[in-house]
Amino acid sequence: MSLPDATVEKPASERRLTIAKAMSEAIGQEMERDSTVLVMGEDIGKMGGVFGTTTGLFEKFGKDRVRDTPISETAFIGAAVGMAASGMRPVVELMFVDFFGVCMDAIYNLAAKQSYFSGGKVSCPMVLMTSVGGGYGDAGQHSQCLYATFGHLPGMKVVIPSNAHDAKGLMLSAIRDDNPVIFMFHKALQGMGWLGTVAGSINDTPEREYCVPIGKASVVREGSDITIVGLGATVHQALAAAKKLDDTGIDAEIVDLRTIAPLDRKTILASVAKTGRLLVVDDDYLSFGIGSEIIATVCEALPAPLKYPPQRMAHPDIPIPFTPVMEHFLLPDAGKIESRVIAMMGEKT
Amino acid sequence: MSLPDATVEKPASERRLTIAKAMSEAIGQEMERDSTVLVMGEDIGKMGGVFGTTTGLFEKFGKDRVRDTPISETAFIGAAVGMAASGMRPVVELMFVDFFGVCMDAIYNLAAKQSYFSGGKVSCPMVLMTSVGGGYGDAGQHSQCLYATFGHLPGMKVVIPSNAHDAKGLMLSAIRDDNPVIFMFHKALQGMGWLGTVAGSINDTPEREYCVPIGKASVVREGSDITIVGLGATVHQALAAAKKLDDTGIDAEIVDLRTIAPLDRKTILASVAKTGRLLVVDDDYLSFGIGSEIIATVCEALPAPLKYPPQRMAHPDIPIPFTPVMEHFLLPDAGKIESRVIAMMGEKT
Amino acid sequence: MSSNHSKRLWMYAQMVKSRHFEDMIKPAYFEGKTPVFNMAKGPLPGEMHLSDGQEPCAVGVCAHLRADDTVTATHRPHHIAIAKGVDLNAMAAEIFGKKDGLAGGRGGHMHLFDPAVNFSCSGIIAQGMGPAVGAAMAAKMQGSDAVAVAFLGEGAANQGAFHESLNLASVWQAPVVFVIEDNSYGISVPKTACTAVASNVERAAGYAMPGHNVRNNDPDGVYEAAGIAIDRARSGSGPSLIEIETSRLEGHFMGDPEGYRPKDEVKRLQERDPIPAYRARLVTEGFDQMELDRAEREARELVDQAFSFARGNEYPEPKEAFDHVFA
Amino acid sequence: MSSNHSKRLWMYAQMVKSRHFEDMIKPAYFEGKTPVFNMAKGPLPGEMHLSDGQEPCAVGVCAHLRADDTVTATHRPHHIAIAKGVDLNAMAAEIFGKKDGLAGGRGGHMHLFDPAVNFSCSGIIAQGMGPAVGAAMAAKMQGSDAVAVAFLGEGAANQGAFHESLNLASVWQAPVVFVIEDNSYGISVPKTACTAVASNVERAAGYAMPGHNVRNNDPDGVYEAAGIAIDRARSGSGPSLIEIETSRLEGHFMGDPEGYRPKDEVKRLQERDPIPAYRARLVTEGFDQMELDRAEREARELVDQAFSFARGNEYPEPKEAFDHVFA
Ligand SMILES: Cc1ncc(C[n+]2csc(CCOP(=O)(O)OP(=O)(O)O)c2C)c(N)n1
Ligand SMILES: Cc1ncc(C[n+]2csc(CCOP(=O)(O)OP(=O)(O)O)c2C)c(N)n1
Ligand SMILES: [Mg+2]
Ligand SMILES: [Mg+2]
Repeated sequence: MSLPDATVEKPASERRLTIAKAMSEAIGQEMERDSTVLVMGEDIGKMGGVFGTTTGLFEKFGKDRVRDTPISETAFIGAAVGMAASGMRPVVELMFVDFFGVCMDAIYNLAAKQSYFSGGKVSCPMVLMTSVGGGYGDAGQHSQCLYATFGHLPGMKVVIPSNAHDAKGLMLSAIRDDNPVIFMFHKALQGMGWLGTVAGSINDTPEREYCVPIGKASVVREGSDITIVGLGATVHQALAAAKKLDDTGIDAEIVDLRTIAPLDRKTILASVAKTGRLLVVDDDYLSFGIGSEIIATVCEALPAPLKYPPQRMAHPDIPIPFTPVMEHFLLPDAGKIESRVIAMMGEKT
Repeated sequence: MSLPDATVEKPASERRLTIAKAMSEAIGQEMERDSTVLVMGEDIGKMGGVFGTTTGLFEKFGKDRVRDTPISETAFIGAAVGMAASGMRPVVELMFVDFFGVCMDAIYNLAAKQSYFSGGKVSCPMVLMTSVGGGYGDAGQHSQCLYATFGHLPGMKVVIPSNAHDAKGLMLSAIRDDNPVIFMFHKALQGMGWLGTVAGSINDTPEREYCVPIGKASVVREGSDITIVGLGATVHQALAAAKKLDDTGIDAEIVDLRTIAPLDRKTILASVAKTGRLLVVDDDYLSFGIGSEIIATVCEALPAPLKYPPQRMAHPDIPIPFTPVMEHFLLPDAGKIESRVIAMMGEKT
Repeated sequence: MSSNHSKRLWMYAQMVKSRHFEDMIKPAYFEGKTPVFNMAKGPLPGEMHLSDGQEPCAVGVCAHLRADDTVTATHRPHHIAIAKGVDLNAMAAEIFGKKDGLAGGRGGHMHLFDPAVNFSCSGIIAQGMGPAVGAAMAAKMQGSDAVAVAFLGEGAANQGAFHESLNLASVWQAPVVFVIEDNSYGISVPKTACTAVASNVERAAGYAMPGHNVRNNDPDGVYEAAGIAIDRARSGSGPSLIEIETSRLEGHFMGDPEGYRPKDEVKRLQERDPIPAYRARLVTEGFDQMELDRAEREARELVDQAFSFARGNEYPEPKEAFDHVFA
Repeated sequence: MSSNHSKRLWMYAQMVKSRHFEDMIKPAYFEGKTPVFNMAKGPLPGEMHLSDGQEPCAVGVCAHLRADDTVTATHRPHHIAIAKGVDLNAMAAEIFGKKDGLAGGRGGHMHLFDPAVNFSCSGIIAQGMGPAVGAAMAAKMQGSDAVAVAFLGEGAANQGAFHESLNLASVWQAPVVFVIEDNSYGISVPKTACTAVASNVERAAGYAMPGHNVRNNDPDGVYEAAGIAIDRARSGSGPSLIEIETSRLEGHFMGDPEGYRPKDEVKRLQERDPIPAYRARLVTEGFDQMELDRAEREARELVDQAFSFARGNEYPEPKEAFDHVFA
């Protein structure tokens, strides 16, 4: 459980994978290493997962360890909890996070509390992987992120990779973790051809086993003028914005959260203490969201006032509309981040 | 729909009710006034609701309009959505909010999005009333608040009364509202003898119909030194703390949120602008919670820095333990608020 | 049945209309998505679930329904919406995300609401069933003899909502009919791999309601079973379950490579395409070819008009996204 | 059955033990809660669901189980926990919220976990069913012949998890048995008012599994049906459903005024209290009174010791609340 964090080493060679491939590779490697690991979910067998998370595993490990399920999320996620209590390490897929409403009890009242209710005597080593995010016209029941919904409820860890390298390392960490880990992968980054893919999410991903630690954010760009905190898709938007801002002499630091529970408050605080400005960008609903928590964390803790009031950009508190003219109007993007940052460099408070 | 807000008038006479009685009176009055109103839920018929929310209604309106349901929350809350789309105004009870995990889809993906998905052509006038809160030793699956869980998801209004007067007025507003309203009543305030009841929640509640507007917070105590924002049970803890603080010369202003969606940011901002200090107290989980949202709201918007960093007090991010020595250690109370406020009056930032 | 000339003609015309609607979607969906298929692009972004092959389910049931009867449909809703009489122009415009779409573009293909004919659908499996029970109860409480019908797939019959809704409907004697479109697949998973019983009608007894199985994707068979069930509901005798053996002629969604289907299966199913089969039967049973041609032509024209309307219609203003969150 | 002397003696003793456990809880529960009943007060705060009358369900099933077999129970778990062999001292201490409780006081009466005998329970209706299927599958995948049993109430049989879990268990041929304790009530709602069928075993066919109905709250009847079902599971032949007609001799929870029950119902049920009835049967069938007395005495002593232990045990340190959130 204590393999080196590959993010701190120089990669040996370029081996560019998509997040989908990185996930299925990580699961496959763990299944090979540990016979208690298995995968379950809808269409994860022959089909390899609607989002490619289990490609090739059925052929390799067979139907007992790669189990297609009925459309019965309450039962099969509940079953995963029972398996996890009985010596197995299930990896379960909830196809879209938007479906959490039919099965949340098994997640937050059973899986997340098993360790606590048993005084640490029964653990719940399971991974729930689920797709998040919109931007491709799938409308209001298939485009949500719901990061904060999961972050708010105790007893589970919640990870959100922004690239293949981290996806593989976080998946290994998640499978080896003795706790329920919610692994949220963003459809815009997944590398399924048919969904388009942000190029930056496809990156060098070593073949060997390595863990990216859960609970550690990553400063993906150093800068001195403002801290932009993002996660999943918005990391890439922030990076694109930072490039443009660089031309105008604004030097943005970008923090990729990677995990929202436990939240790496230390890395955020250190960055904001340095830059004096904070913009949080996410594509979940605004209120009671990622931005709220990070702004509160910073404002509670930092002794000196910021150079500009902390800001957040998120999907507004409305259902996600289908029509692309509305959907893209509402979602954050590089251009919006750029102009918001420029505004934040003006008049200090 | 535009009855006067009774909070602004002087009550005509003292008529002290519990929240339970206020709720059942409000529902009964609406049922009498409007034949499309009906109530459904587990044990809300002959039993009058486990928490007394429908006492007397079965006897008065009969089994067609006061419907006991099977333990099938997905079906009967879904049915309420269908009724609401078809000219009825159902009031539905989810016995404990902790059970949301078995039926959230019907709430957040159906009820909350019906207006939006239909471009405003189909509304969803329903009330979901549900009990929240702990402090009485009912352990981790029967003591949660989950305020932020509901506040985070768009398309529903969320109200949390702290006293009988507001409970009645908010229930009338909720039933008359053409949107789904989540009505969260706190067990510690409910006025069921067997649960104990904070005395302050039992207050003058006029017999006549009146609405307390949804989306308006109430300044329940004016003060100049610090703003304490609370909701439900913590309002009373804050009031008790304020009384003690008064003796030491600290004058606390207390805002009772009453509604968290839509959130009355204006009232909060006005109060904090005046006092220069902010403490948010709630009994939901801390992270991505009420405190986060309110602190972020204030820090984003207020030009001058506060006199002391904004603070929050909430249930920590752990499951709610059964044993009273732990449970009471974790929950906010008047004493803890008092000492936190005293600390916040010290060294300014 | 054979005496019911106008109903059968209507059913045939609606099947043709529905199929033509899907046939119009196909090229439009791929516009802007080539050469590399990217679901996010083109005039019809997002998932698209076509109903080719399942038209008998829609027409045989809706032939019995009035505008004040409620229908809740699924992620695969077009055929049902059309048979229920949803405004075709507004429906096409909605799918294109346009201003005069049913919801001004907010809902899209999985969220079609038309209160004029009490139609709605949802993308969450089996979650339209509770609302159908509610709509049925609303009618009952209002003293109307309107009924409600919930459509679902055979995959959805393994979702908890199925069980809860059937039980609730039975306990409350709700005037509702549950219609399973059994196309043998839930995305890639065959029914046999995920359902404990061979036929979902075996489950009806567990809710003390009648179950009807309709074989061979037969519109007349659907019409007959639905007639019994809807009469039962309308007369206050309670709910029923209908299972229709139908076929999915396309992928689960457009772009689905269908690696999970036996190679020749689609071809075999296409040979039993219910629309030419029904036409052949009607002709055999004495329908005038010209009458059928005319009905076909009219159906197609309406669809063509709807697509012209949708394409010509403007996009809404982006900021209108903020409207209608609340009523 | 009558030949199986030691099993029957064991069953009788466990029933007595369970009942005595509840009898010890009763006065303790009301300590500090009088004169005005307030659930928050006293050494046993919160809801308390007693199992008086339902002991036959627990003992008849658990008589067939080994420590490595898994049981998931409900909000009404004591009788099952005791019959499954949960550590009695630690269980009592947990219910009192003490340091050496099963979970150091974190769980309480609705959350009893004892991995030594693979027992757990949950306060959410029917939500232990999925985990039981999972535990059964874990055993199967590990090549063990261990089985799992999920207990539930008859009210829980209308929850979606029931349907999904039975179907999943059947599709996967999981070595699991589902046991319905049919005490006719879900809190105040009679089974007849919320269940579409007279007997939940009528639902077993919908999952292609055998269903057994046990009448008259009969421990031997439970033993027999459970034997068939558990043998079937252990031998790899798949899941079963058992429904036991039992009786709830107390309120839903302690303090329940039970205004919804016919006045004389409890009295009638008490007259058929399964514990004296079973003793009488055993005596009639030749058991030695002294042997029974001794078994009773021993059972009671263990309970008394457990309560002494629990009362004498310290409370945990408040700050230990932060431990074990994560493994
Ligand atoms: C609760 C839930 N789980 C999973 C999905 C993803 N999903 C969409 S369609 C589908 C298959 C549905 O199969 P079936 O009910 O047979 O309908 P069909 O697609 O064959 O028309 C699945 C699993 C969903 N939308 N909702
Ligand atoms: C999902 C869910 N809904 C409602 C409840 C509240 N509740 C607790 S016990 C109970 C009745 C259960 O009845 P039954 O299953 O027959 O068990 P019994 O109490 O009779 O043992 C209810 C409704 C719950 N705990 N979980
Ligand atoms: Mg299907
Ligand atoms: Mg019961």
